[in-house]
Amino acid sequence: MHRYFKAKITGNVLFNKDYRLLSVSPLSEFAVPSAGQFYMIQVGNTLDPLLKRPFSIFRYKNNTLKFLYRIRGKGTNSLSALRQGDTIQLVGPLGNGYQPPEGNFIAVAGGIGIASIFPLLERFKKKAYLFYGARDKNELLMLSEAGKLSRDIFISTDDGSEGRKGFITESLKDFLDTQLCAPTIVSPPGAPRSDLKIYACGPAAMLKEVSKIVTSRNIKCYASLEEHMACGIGTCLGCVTRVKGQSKTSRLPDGVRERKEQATEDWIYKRVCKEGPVFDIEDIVWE
Amino acid sequence: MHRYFKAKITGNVLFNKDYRLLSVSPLSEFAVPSAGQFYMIQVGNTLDPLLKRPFSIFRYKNNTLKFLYRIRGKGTNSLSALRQGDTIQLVGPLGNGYQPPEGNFIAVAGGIGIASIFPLLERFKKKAYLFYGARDKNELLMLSEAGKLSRDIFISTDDGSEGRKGFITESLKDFLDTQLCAPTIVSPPGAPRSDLKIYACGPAAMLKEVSKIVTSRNIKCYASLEEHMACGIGTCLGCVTRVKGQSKTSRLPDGVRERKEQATEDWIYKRVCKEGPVFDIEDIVWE
Amino acid sequence: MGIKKEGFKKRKTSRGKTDKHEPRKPNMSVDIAGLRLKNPVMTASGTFGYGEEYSEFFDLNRLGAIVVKGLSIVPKKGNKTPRIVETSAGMLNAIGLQNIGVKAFIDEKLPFLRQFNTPVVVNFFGDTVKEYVCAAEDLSREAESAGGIHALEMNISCPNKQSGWIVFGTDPKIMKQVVSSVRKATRLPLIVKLSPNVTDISLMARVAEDAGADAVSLINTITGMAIDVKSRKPVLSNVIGGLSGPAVKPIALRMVWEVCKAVKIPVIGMGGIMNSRDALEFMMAGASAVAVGTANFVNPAATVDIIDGMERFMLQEGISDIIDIKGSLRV
Amino acid sequence: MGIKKEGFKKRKTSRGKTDKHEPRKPNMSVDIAGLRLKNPVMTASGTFGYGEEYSEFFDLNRLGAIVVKGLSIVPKKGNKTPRIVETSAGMLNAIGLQNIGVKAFIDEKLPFLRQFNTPVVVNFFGDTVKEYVCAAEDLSREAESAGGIHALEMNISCPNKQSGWIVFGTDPKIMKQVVSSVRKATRLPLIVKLSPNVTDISLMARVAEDAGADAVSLINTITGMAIDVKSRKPVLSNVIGGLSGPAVKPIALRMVWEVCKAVKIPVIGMGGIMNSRDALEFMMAGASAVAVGTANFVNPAATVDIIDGMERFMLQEGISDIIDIKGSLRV
Ligand SMILES: Cc1cc2nc3c(=O)[nH]c(=O)nc-3n(C[C@H](O)[C@H](O)[C@H](O)COP(=O)(O)OP(=O)(O)OC[C@H]3O[C@@H](n4cnc5c(N)ncnc54)[C@H](O)[C@@H]3O)c2cc1C
Ligand SMILES: Cc1cc2nc3c(=O)[nH]c(=O)nc-3n(C[C@H](O)[C@H](O)[C@H](O)COP(=O)(O)OP(=O)(O)OC[C@H]3O[C@@H](n4cnc5c(N)ncnc54)[C@H](O)[C@@H]3O)c2cc1C
Ligand SMILES: Cc1cc2nc3c(=O)[nH]c(=O)nc-3n(C[C@H](O)[C@H](O)[C@H](O)COP(=O)(O)O)c2cc1C
Ligand SMILES: Cc1cc2nc3c(=O)[nH]c(=O)nc-3n(C[C@H](O)[C@H](O)[C@H](O)COP(=O)(O)O)c2cc1C
Ligand code: FES
Ligand code: FES
Repeated sequence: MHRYFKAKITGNVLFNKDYRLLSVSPLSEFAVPSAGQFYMIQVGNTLDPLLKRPFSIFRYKNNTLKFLYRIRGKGTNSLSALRQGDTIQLVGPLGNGYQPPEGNFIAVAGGIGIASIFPLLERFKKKAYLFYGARDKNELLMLSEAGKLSRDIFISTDDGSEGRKGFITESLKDFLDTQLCAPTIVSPPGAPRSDLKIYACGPAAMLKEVSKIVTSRNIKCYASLEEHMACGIGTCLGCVTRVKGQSKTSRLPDGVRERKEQATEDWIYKRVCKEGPVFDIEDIVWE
Repeated sequence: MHRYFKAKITGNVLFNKDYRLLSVSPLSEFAVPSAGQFYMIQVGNTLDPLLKRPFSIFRYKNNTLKFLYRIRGKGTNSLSALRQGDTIQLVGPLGNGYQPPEGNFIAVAGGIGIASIFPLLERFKKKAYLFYGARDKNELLMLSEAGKLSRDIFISTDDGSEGRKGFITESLKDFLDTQLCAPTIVSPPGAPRSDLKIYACGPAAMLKEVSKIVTSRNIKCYASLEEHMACGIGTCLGCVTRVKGQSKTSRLPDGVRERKEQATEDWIYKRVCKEGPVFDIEDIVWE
Repeated sequence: MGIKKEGFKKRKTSRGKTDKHEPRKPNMSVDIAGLRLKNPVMTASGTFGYGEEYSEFFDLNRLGAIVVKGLSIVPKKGNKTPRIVETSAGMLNAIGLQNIGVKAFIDEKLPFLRQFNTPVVVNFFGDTVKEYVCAAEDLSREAESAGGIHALEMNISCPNKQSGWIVFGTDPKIMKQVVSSVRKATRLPLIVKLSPNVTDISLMARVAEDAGADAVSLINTITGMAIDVKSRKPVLSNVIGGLSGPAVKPIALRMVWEVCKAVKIPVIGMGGIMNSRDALEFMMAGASAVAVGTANFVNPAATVDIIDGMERFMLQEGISDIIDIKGSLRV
Repeated sequence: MGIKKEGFKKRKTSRGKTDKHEPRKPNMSVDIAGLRLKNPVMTASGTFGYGEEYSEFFDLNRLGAIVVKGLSIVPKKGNKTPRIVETSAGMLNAIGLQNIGVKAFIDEKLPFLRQFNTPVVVNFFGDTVKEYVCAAEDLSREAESAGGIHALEMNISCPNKQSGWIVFGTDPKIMKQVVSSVRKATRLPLIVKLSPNVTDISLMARVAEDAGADAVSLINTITGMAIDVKSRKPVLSNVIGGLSGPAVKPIALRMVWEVCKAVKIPVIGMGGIMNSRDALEFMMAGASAVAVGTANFVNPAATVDIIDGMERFMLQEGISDIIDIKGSLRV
């Protein structure tokens, strides 16, 4: 395994407004990523910014790794100043990634979540019903390519500047409740509804809504989560999320008692970087 | 006065081994520098490195300011990574600069000290006897141009790879003691020796040696000093150097006494960035 | 607290006058220790000299207050060089409190500062309680007779000659003694500048409050050190120095937040403020005003950039009075 | 001190054997609290998990010692997220001491660590003195019966439930009590990890020494805070967190230097070590070993890069034994 390597930047171009496409070519052996995995990427050359930042693999082709990123704060600003020819360090691929879909599937991408979803579309061509939402049409990236790679594509923007006005989860709900009834579109007649898997990546608010939608309809869904990360490899415990489960109780010496809250809770923390970033949405305990 | 301005980098090219030439073009009005003055220059885009770094004006032409610098540590490394088209902030010109020579003069440059001396050569063409020393021939920069601009040039390197082997102060001493006697070279016959001014910039060890040489021979000499600087404009008091002088004594209230050491000392601190960087060498109190 | 109420009243009056149809300039004035500042941005002592140098870069009238380099009754030469060294996102300084002395300040520097309608806060210190008191007396006398000095700031992060060079500001008893003594020596608003090199900063703030301080300011620099590996020598001639700059900001902000919960007197926050966002963080944590130090070295116009940035923020967020930012942290 | 002498002796023997004509590998081994380490580079607790994750990036046999994430007798879930936020050249963390508990560590993690010939130092803590003692007892019992635990490191930067949540390591009396109690409960080498949030770190180090510590390590994180100006909320769910990384290095180095002058037991230095130069600074200041924390997040191979860099430095400078670097600062 070669999950820590240097790479030469072969491109770092303005994609669209605040978005950039970073292409790097590893300078040594490296492991091949799968959809939904991510890399911790060095974003500057000094100690400020200090930590690497996590980015989903967007494309992997001809020994080039590509990342689609949105300029948000210090780290992504610094990254955007790096240029072709610069050398940076990467750690990855990290995390579990998406379990490969069997047959057709539904993909839900909110905003920059498309970066994580895209490799699914590319690997499983014409299998996805893609639901893609963003704040406005400028934030809908890779639209024509995504359309070509999908079986069908549904677009929405918060301001209605492209596609349906509103949240993409509305489009998803409608689709599930109306079109899904037409068996030809999704699966052979008679297939159980739960065979239809959903893959979702986007803001927490969107994922929570997706969670509601799929739970009431008993559909399997995998969601990719985000958390602040320091290490990306499971050691800092910075990136945890609540999932269903029971803490093991250990026999305690006399006079030492378990914290009360803890003993009665039915959730445990898992690391988004290690046990995730993709979780079965029904396991997630939203805060 | 416009001593704080943004400028576009028009060049930042490898000059020779560890040396680079930075060219910037100010984006707003700015004051014209004179030889021996310096600028505080932004060397990075984040908070590490934090402070600006001082660099002598090397050339000023066609609204372009040029700086010759040696890559030493964090700051200069970071500066060397900036590129054409980047915008940086500068404060300057700062400090007193060299008092303009009248007639012929002697210039002594050690290593990167040439950056500070060079504008004197360029402004007062063919007036200087230039003594230029460096560790080896790779560190002798701008040699042919400096030669053309000087009346005569004397070279030395520590390792003898170019010019005389040894310290440049040896060449200076020989020149003063032998050639200076031939009146045609330096000044009209009969002129007092003390009319011949020396301008020196280089490492502290070199300046101390120059100081000895000129004191015993009663020659006027201006030396440009270096100190760690935070502000460059006289407010942090980080860059002080000892010069001859007496502290004012203030009448003190009963029960409060002056520190003993302080009361008896015959030197005071001056700020290299404000009262310097150029000092009359006889005023400097070497530690 | 009376002062603050007065502040509210004045604001109401001025508000009444504003045209409601234009995006009005937010009210940025604050009251501290009996002083009204046109905005909450002050300079940090030792990073702004006596004001002269910066007057070339911007109009000193724009500042909330000018805090000058620390003065002592006996002029001080300070330490040998190197006195400063950069560290990661910070700097260490060991200037050694070099200063021209109270008398020379009054004679040579104060006339310049009197030209501006910006309050002048004089930072001072001493090796002994006696020296503190003398400095406070001389400065107060000048303030009463000729004006131009609007408040005093006591730097207590220096060692006490009479108690084995323990730093005044790290021992509650020694600190109480020196603050009470100075309190008796001056009627000027008295700001006590706390040292961060303590276990319990809230305790020290309360000691200052009880001893009669009108306000506290914090943080002073944190003691630190750097070594040159090649020569195996400390980089600073003084071996240790004081850390300032963005590196210390998280620590400073935490301390300011703690102190704001512990005392009733106004708090002036500082430590690593580089931009208006940083300044707002300190105000939200509860500071009534902020001081800008190391940033002045990086950008000579840092203070005015910060004032402008805070005003822009208030306009964007629709905040008409800075008092609505102070202590507005939601925890 | 007996330990140190032994170290010298061993070295002499090994020195005799070396071929004088080849540039010999410098001796990097050090003795700490009765442990011989092959080099002075340890991992800092909480930044290296229980070792598993990093074993994929380099051979754990290369390390001087592995210090594991802090354990308590009662497993802890820790704080809500966000638990970390980057600051200028540093980071704040408020993990909340999440850990699987002493028992699960022994059952599930220790077998993995036993595979390596690198000493394992177990960091632990408790809410009460009782919890500290129980953890130390259980760990010592395991060490005696099955091996694999070579030393204990007490984290005393956590609050004491039984004294109004005062942090153990900020009060000399409380600290003395907990260290003495643990000392009685274990025969393993005992390292006390000092909190930097104190006025006088030398005093705290002496208290630890007197209470029976075999070594002290420092610094733990410095309490800090960050605010999100837009939402006006603390960035960390826990409001305050611990600052680590290069930002704190000057403070850490100063404290290590002070402590090295104050105690006779070995000192393990840490705080912001990013590269071999940083590590050498701590050694020159007097540390017998160093620990690398935040740097592991930035570069998973940071520890081995630092070991290699220190060795290169020794070769370049012609230093044959690391003992010649320790405390070699020229002041
Ligand atoms: C597994 C994973 C995969 C990701 N993939 C991508 C991707 O492909 N493209 C992309 O543009 N972004 C991606 N992100 C988000 C990206 O890592 C953050 O936008 C980036 O770290 C922000 O860094 P910054 O220094 O610019 O912003 P900061 O100044 O650190 O923060 C700016 C804002 O972003 C928030 N933020 C910081 N870190 C994160 C984070 N990890 N997740 C969510 N919000 C954060 C902050 O709270 C703040 O509000 C991913 C995050 C994770 C955890
Ligand atoms: C008035 C003035 C004019 C200067 N002009 C030039 C010039 O034209 N070209 C040029 O290359 N350099 C010049 N210098 C020196 C230059 O400022 C330093 O080399 C630079 O600041 C080092 O920064 P750094 O971060 O790369 O090195 P650091 O990592 O800060 O230090 C590397 C080494 O340089 C030493 N150092 C740091 N700052 C200074 C300093 N100000 N003076 C001397 N040594 C220092 C350090 O102690 C250390 O040994 C000038 C300095 C002054 C004061
Ligand atoms: C070079 C320098 C000199 C200082 N001198 C003084 C001083 O004389 N008196 C004082 O109370 N504080 C002094 N300080 C501390 C600052 O006023 C301020 O408290 C500290 O630097 C933290 O703020 P900053 O991070 O914005 O610089 C000095 C700081 C620096 C950097
Ligand atoms: C995410 C994180 C978790 C930590 N957990 C612990 C811990 O459990 N026990 C402990 O004693 N120290 C803990 N520390 C402190 C480190 O061991 C170390 O003392 C500190 O981070 C300073 O070193 P550094 O600057 O190299 O990181 C933790 C630090 C970080 C950053
Ligand atoms: S980011 Fe460190 S454990 Fe996940
Ligand atoms: S560099 Fe600040 S006074 Fe000279």
